Amino acid sequence: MTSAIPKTVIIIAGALFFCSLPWAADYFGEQYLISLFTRILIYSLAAVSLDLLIGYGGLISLGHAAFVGIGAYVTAIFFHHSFVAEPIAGIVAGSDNALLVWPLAIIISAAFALIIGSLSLRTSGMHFIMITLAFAQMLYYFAVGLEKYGGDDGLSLYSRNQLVGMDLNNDVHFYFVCLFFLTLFLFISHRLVKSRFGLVLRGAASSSRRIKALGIPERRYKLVCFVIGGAGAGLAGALLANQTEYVSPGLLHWTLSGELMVMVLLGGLGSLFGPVLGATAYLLLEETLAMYTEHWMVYFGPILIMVVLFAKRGLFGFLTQKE
Amino acid sequence: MLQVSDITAFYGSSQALFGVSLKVRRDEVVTLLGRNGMGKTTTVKAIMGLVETGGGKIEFDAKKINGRPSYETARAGIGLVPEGRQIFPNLTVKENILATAANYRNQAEPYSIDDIMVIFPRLKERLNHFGNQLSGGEQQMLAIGRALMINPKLLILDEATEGLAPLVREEIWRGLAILKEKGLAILVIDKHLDSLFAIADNHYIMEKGRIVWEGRTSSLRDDAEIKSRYLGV
Amino acid sequence: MADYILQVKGLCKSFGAVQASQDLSFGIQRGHIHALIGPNGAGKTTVLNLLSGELQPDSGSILLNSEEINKLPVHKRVKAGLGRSFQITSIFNDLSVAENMALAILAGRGHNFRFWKNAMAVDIVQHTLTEALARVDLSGRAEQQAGRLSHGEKRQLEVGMALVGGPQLLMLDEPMAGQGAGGTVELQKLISGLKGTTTILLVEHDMDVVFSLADQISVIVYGHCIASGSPEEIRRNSEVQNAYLGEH
Amino acid sequence: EPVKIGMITTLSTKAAYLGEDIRDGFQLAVDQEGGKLGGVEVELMVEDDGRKPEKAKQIAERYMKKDGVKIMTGIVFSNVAIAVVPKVVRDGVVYLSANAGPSMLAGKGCNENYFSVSYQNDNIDEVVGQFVNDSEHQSVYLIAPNYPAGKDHLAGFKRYFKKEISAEVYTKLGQSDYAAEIAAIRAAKPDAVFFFLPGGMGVSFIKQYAQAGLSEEIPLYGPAFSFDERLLKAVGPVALGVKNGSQWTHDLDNEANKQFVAAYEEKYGRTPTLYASQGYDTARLIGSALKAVSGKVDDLDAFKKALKDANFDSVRGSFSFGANQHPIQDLYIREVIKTDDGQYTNRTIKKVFENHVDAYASECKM
Amino acid sequence: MILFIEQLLNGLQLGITLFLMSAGLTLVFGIMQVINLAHGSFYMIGAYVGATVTVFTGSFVLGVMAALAAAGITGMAVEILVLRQLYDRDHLDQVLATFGLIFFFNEMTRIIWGKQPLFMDMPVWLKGSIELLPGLVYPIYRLAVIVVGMSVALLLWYLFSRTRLGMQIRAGASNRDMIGALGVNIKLLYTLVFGLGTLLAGLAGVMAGPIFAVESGMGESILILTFVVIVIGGIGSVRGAVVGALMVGLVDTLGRAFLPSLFRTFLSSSYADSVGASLASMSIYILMAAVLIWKPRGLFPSYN
Ligand SMILES: Nc1ncnc2c1ncn2[C@@H]1O[C@H](COP(=O)(O)OP(=O)(O)OP(=O)(O)O)[C@@H](O)[C@H]1O
Ligand SMILES: Nc1ncnc2c1ncn2[C@@H]1O[C@H](COP(=O)(O)OP(=O)(O)OP(=O)(O)O)[C@@H](O)[C@H]1O
Ligand SMILES: [Mg+2]
Ligand SMILES: [Mg+2]
Repeated sequence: MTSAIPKTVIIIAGALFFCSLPWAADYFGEQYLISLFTRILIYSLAAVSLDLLIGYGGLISLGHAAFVGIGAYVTAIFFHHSFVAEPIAGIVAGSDNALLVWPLAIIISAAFALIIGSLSLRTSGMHFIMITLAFAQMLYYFAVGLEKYGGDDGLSLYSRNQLVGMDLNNDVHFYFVCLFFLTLFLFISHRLVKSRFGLVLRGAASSSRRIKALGIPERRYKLVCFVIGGAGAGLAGALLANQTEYVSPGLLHWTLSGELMVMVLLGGLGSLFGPVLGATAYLLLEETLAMYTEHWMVYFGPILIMVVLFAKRGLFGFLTQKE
Repeated sequence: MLQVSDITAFYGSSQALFGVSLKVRRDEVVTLLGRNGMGKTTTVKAIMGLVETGGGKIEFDAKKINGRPSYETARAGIGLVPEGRQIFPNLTVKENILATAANYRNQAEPYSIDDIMVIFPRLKERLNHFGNQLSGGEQQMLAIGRALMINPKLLILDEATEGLAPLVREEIWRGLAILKEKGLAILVIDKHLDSLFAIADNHYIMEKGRIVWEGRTSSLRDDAEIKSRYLGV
Repeated sequence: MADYILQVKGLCKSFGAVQASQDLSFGIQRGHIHALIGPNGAGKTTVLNLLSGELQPDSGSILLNSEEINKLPVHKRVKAGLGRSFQITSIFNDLSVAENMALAILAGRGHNFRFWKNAMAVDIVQHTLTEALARVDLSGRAEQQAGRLSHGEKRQLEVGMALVGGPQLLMLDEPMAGQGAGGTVELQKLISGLKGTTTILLVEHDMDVVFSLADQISVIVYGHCIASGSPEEIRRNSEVQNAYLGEH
Repeated sequence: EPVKIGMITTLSTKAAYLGEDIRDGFQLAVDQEGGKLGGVEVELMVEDDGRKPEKAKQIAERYMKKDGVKIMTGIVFSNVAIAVVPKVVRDGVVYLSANAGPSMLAGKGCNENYFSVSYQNDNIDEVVGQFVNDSEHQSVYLIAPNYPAGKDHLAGFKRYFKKEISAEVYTKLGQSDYAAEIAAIRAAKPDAVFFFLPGGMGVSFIKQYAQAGLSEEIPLYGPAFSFDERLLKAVGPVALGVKNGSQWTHDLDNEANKQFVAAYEEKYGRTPTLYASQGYDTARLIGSALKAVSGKVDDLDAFKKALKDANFDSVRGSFSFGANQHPIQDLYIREVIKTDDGQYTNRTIKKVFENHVDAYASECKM
Repeated sequence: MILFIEQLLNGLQLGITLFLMSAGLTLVFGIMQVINLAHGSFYMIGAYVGATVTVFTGSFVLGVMAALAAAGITGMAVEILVLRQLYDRDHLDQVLATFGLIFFFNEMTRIIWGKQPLFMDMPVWLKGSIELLPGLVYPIYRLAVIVVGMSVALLLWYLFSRTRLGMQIRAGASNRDMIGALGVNIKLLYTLVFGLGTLLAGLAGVMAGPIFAVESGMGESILILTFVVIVIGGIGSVRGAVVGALMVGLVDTLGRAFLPSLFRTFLSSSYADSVGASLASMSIYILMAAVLIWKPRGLFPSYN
């Protein structure tokens, strides 16, 4: 096990890489990398929030995209209404102020997570996977039929949100905003999983029988975890809507949930930093392979399989040689 | 019949066995003793091919069996009652008994499900219950019955009396004595020393993955020093 | 009159055709070690499950400190003072041994919606963890993932976690099982050290342990309580000898 | 320095063949000139968007920032176009649509930098609407997936069909079993059925419709999307005789077309589809403009003006741009036939509209 | 009334078709407890190979046989090369690996067969319709699908509940080591059973060929539906899968057939159409969520 790299080294290297990326991109004249990596940061955020559920809460959700989608749609709908200057449902004024809309996106995603979570947590295991999928698909079809907001065609934003002291339309500014939120969420999650709450959560994931016998109402803890995960995904959704300046029901589709799950697994389940690595590897591979060949999937699929076969705990586990 | 020579075994990167050797002869009852976590079960798993052996050799009926898949070992005639019961929770009692039943070596009088019911009448009342609906002791009975149903030549009992009521336990010891008479070789891991002394011929004591003592019943029974040093009694 | 911490009246539970508890009534005096013995499948674990709330009785009532707890869910009963260990080991396989123990220590102490401070750094954990592990001889295994312990070590942890919670009434389901010959002796000492401070309901097949520890013994056969009394009374009871003890 | 052309198209997913045909059509034009268009050296970059709007956006971003692409084309689907086009045209890229023609980009959202070389989506339905309106059928049963494009296409049909609508049914996007809908059609006894079910949905529907024995009783009509030559291969004989609307057929009698069809068949060994024709036309249009500005695309206004002149021989025959930079073109009704060598294809049976202008042109303020 | 009966029949038939598709998954996912997201790929392989061979030889029967062989053999190869290494790992590793397989197989079919859908026709002897009731004609092929589906259901039920093989498979799902230590060659058994599962997927694919579009990616649309079916019915239960499939078929068909008109009675017509259609699209998911909230382990949990 000579090639093991200490966890902190990887994390510091990652942090340095992400912090210096805009300058590096500038230096090499590859500005488009900034927007690519912004996307990577946002997907990382979503993947980390999913890792909180799967890797720590044992809550294998195949409906996580729903919360990304909700966050994105909240942002887009508020933007749309402020753009056409028409109050939402005739009551609430639209807005393009990030300080207002993003918290709202988080809160509304969290609220949906609360509802979906409290119903879904009656089940467990495979059934939990499927019931979360069911709720996400319902929202997907709802969005497809949402004529007012473009249905399947989606909704364009024409510009990013306003954030005081920042010009989000400037890709570098926006990049650092996303990096900030990812770092913040990672830090919060990191504390969270080590805390008493986190310990209970991991315990509940491991043996729900014992956790109950210790006098802990596990479902409440899992629900809170589900809501926190939903909130993180909601934030990712809000950022994603800004990044692409476009939202569509595709954001709620199970394939995105599946992709997020694959990013988590690829990076390493239950490692928080792993999913960042997973999202980065996934999106970079997808991007670069497609540049070289139209048949990129023929290579992409087997690469994923190789990672499963040869890296026991995902890429992060592979690097740190954690068993 | 069974000869284990100098085997090592690892769990990932941590070594669990450091050169273990032992022998079990025909119609002999041999015990493997030691405190918790010393490597008894690992030795058994190595014999069964459930953990890979790093070095050394395991022979059964003069044929090398390490490196072979566990089903071949079982078919060659080793029956295992694993620790912690490990019955199949999603099969009924009857299915648990029948699923793997076989007479691989065409023995004259193979066990039938009725024989098992005679040994453990309790199970008869539970035939259509799922494994995980049984009480702990019932599961233990099932695990023993299941192992007998493959008609082994060597029976390995890893804490097979755990959770059994005193009467049943006595029954099992008596049963083992009879099996031994019939020519079955038996390797037992158990904590009830007095009962073991009554039927066993040879003993091995393990500590930290090594055999640290071996000898006949007579010498162990009276050696308070060994018993207290390695077994804590 | 004796001070009963727990009273059970007319408890019945059946699984389909199997009558696992039939009109069970008994009481446990505060500070006693009360043993529950009986043949395999007699319904002992079922009684613990009914008391702890994992199973709902078909009829009958359970009084803890003279209050009915029939309707309470598992976790509320724990708050009310019940703690238990399991016959079929039920530890947190994915957590380290130390984390298992820490969780057991923290569980009973205040709520756990604390999101910031490292759980292992909480004062009470710092103070008690080392001793709690030492008590069940797992000090050297603190960092091991619990799922990778040997069977006996898991059993040690199983019992250790039940002991650390500090319940009023501790229910132990075959604590000696899997402990090994030496471990049994140690654990027996440990339990007898709790005598007087913690009330214990002990289910056990090791009769040496039962007769040396118990203040009171109830014998269950086919869901019925066929005898209840002091160890001496039980030892002499011929019905018990036939059904359970044999020549013991 | 060759002029870079960035093609974002769909080469994976179920719809992969659409992008493939657009690309192949386009590539044919480039190859015919030996790597040039309008005498100007071009570099065609092609990338798969996987039918995902955000991925398409990512590619567009890279084309612009990394490769300095000024001309883009290729998007197959309207929703992808809506996500990508407004942004790239704002950033000074000229986008020429070789397929998707969503109403949003034809009307209020029209842009100087955006040209549709294919059609406005509704065109293909309007022509069928007019044709059925002129026929003996009194009532029509409408069916489309439940998403905006589905509604748009039915709206296009209804714009010119003024008789009785027997029912308007919206199905699940991606549905494959149509037994329930077909039973309902049988019970409703309309004179004809008009359906917009692109891709595999259409294949399943037509097959099942025929299997239920309805194709002899109630004739089907639809836009060209379910009747291109590659889908027809999959549908087989059950599509025979079905009439559908299009702006192009391989049998259109003009020199450019004859030459194109022959060259395409020669090069790729298959009959071109309308997507291929659109890709080809797009390339030729670009070529004509490049020629006009002698390859100087930096003078964007001149280049756009040259594009708008549409000074090229379209395989469709007459072709010009309207005020909203969408085609003014003829629209036809075709019929599915089987050729002597056993292939299924279309034959033009009627020109329904001449120099048709789309319905959104008036909303465009440019 | 006839229309209602016909829609009911359509629902049942869709249900059986779904069962046919879920049958292999019941085997692999429900009983072997292997999460195989690439199940749909074998469905697709069945359809592609079936279509190709049918067109080439002109014989539907040969097509079916080739499809079964192709799906079964590919399945076994995948089991040996990939899944076998993953049984004693986290279940989720199977998700990642089989997700990779989807990419691979989808693109492979496009490379081999081209990007457009394939043609597949039904044999002449299954063409046409018969009149079940006066005014109720029904395509013969669909009746054939019902028959095949029912037979597969019976076969599976028999295999799992009545044979030792079935017991061994279930036992292997709960404890691989132990079943091996009791003398069962579980590796081989699992390879064979996995092959049987993918073979059934291939059967479903080739049966679907003449009625649905044969196209790359056709497996994924059906995959989710079949998961829904199995989960509603209760993982591991063949009976559950049948009931689940019928429920999904009925709810989906009746929802599509009658919801919009139901809504039209109290909503404006265009609004009713879109609300009705949206709800109809969601109906099976609503059904699944409702069933799971009511019975968290599905309708027929296999054991508790
Ligand atoms: N969930 C269940 N479903 C059906 N039967 C059950 C269930 N749980 C227990 N039983 C049956 O109830 C009876 C009593 O079981 P219990 O576990 O209480 O026995 P026990 O006295 O603890 O036995 P042991 O000493 O073997 O652990 C047994 O016969 C068992 O098969
Ligand atoms: N799956 C595993 N992964 C890692 N280490 C393991 C695993 N199983 C056992 N070990 C370790 O190997 C050593 C030997 O374990 P083994 O199960 O052989 O002990 P044992 O003598 O049977 O003990 P017991 O009496 O407790 O059953 C122990 O230190 C244990 O922690
Ligand atoms: Mg052991
Ligand atoms: Mg018990």
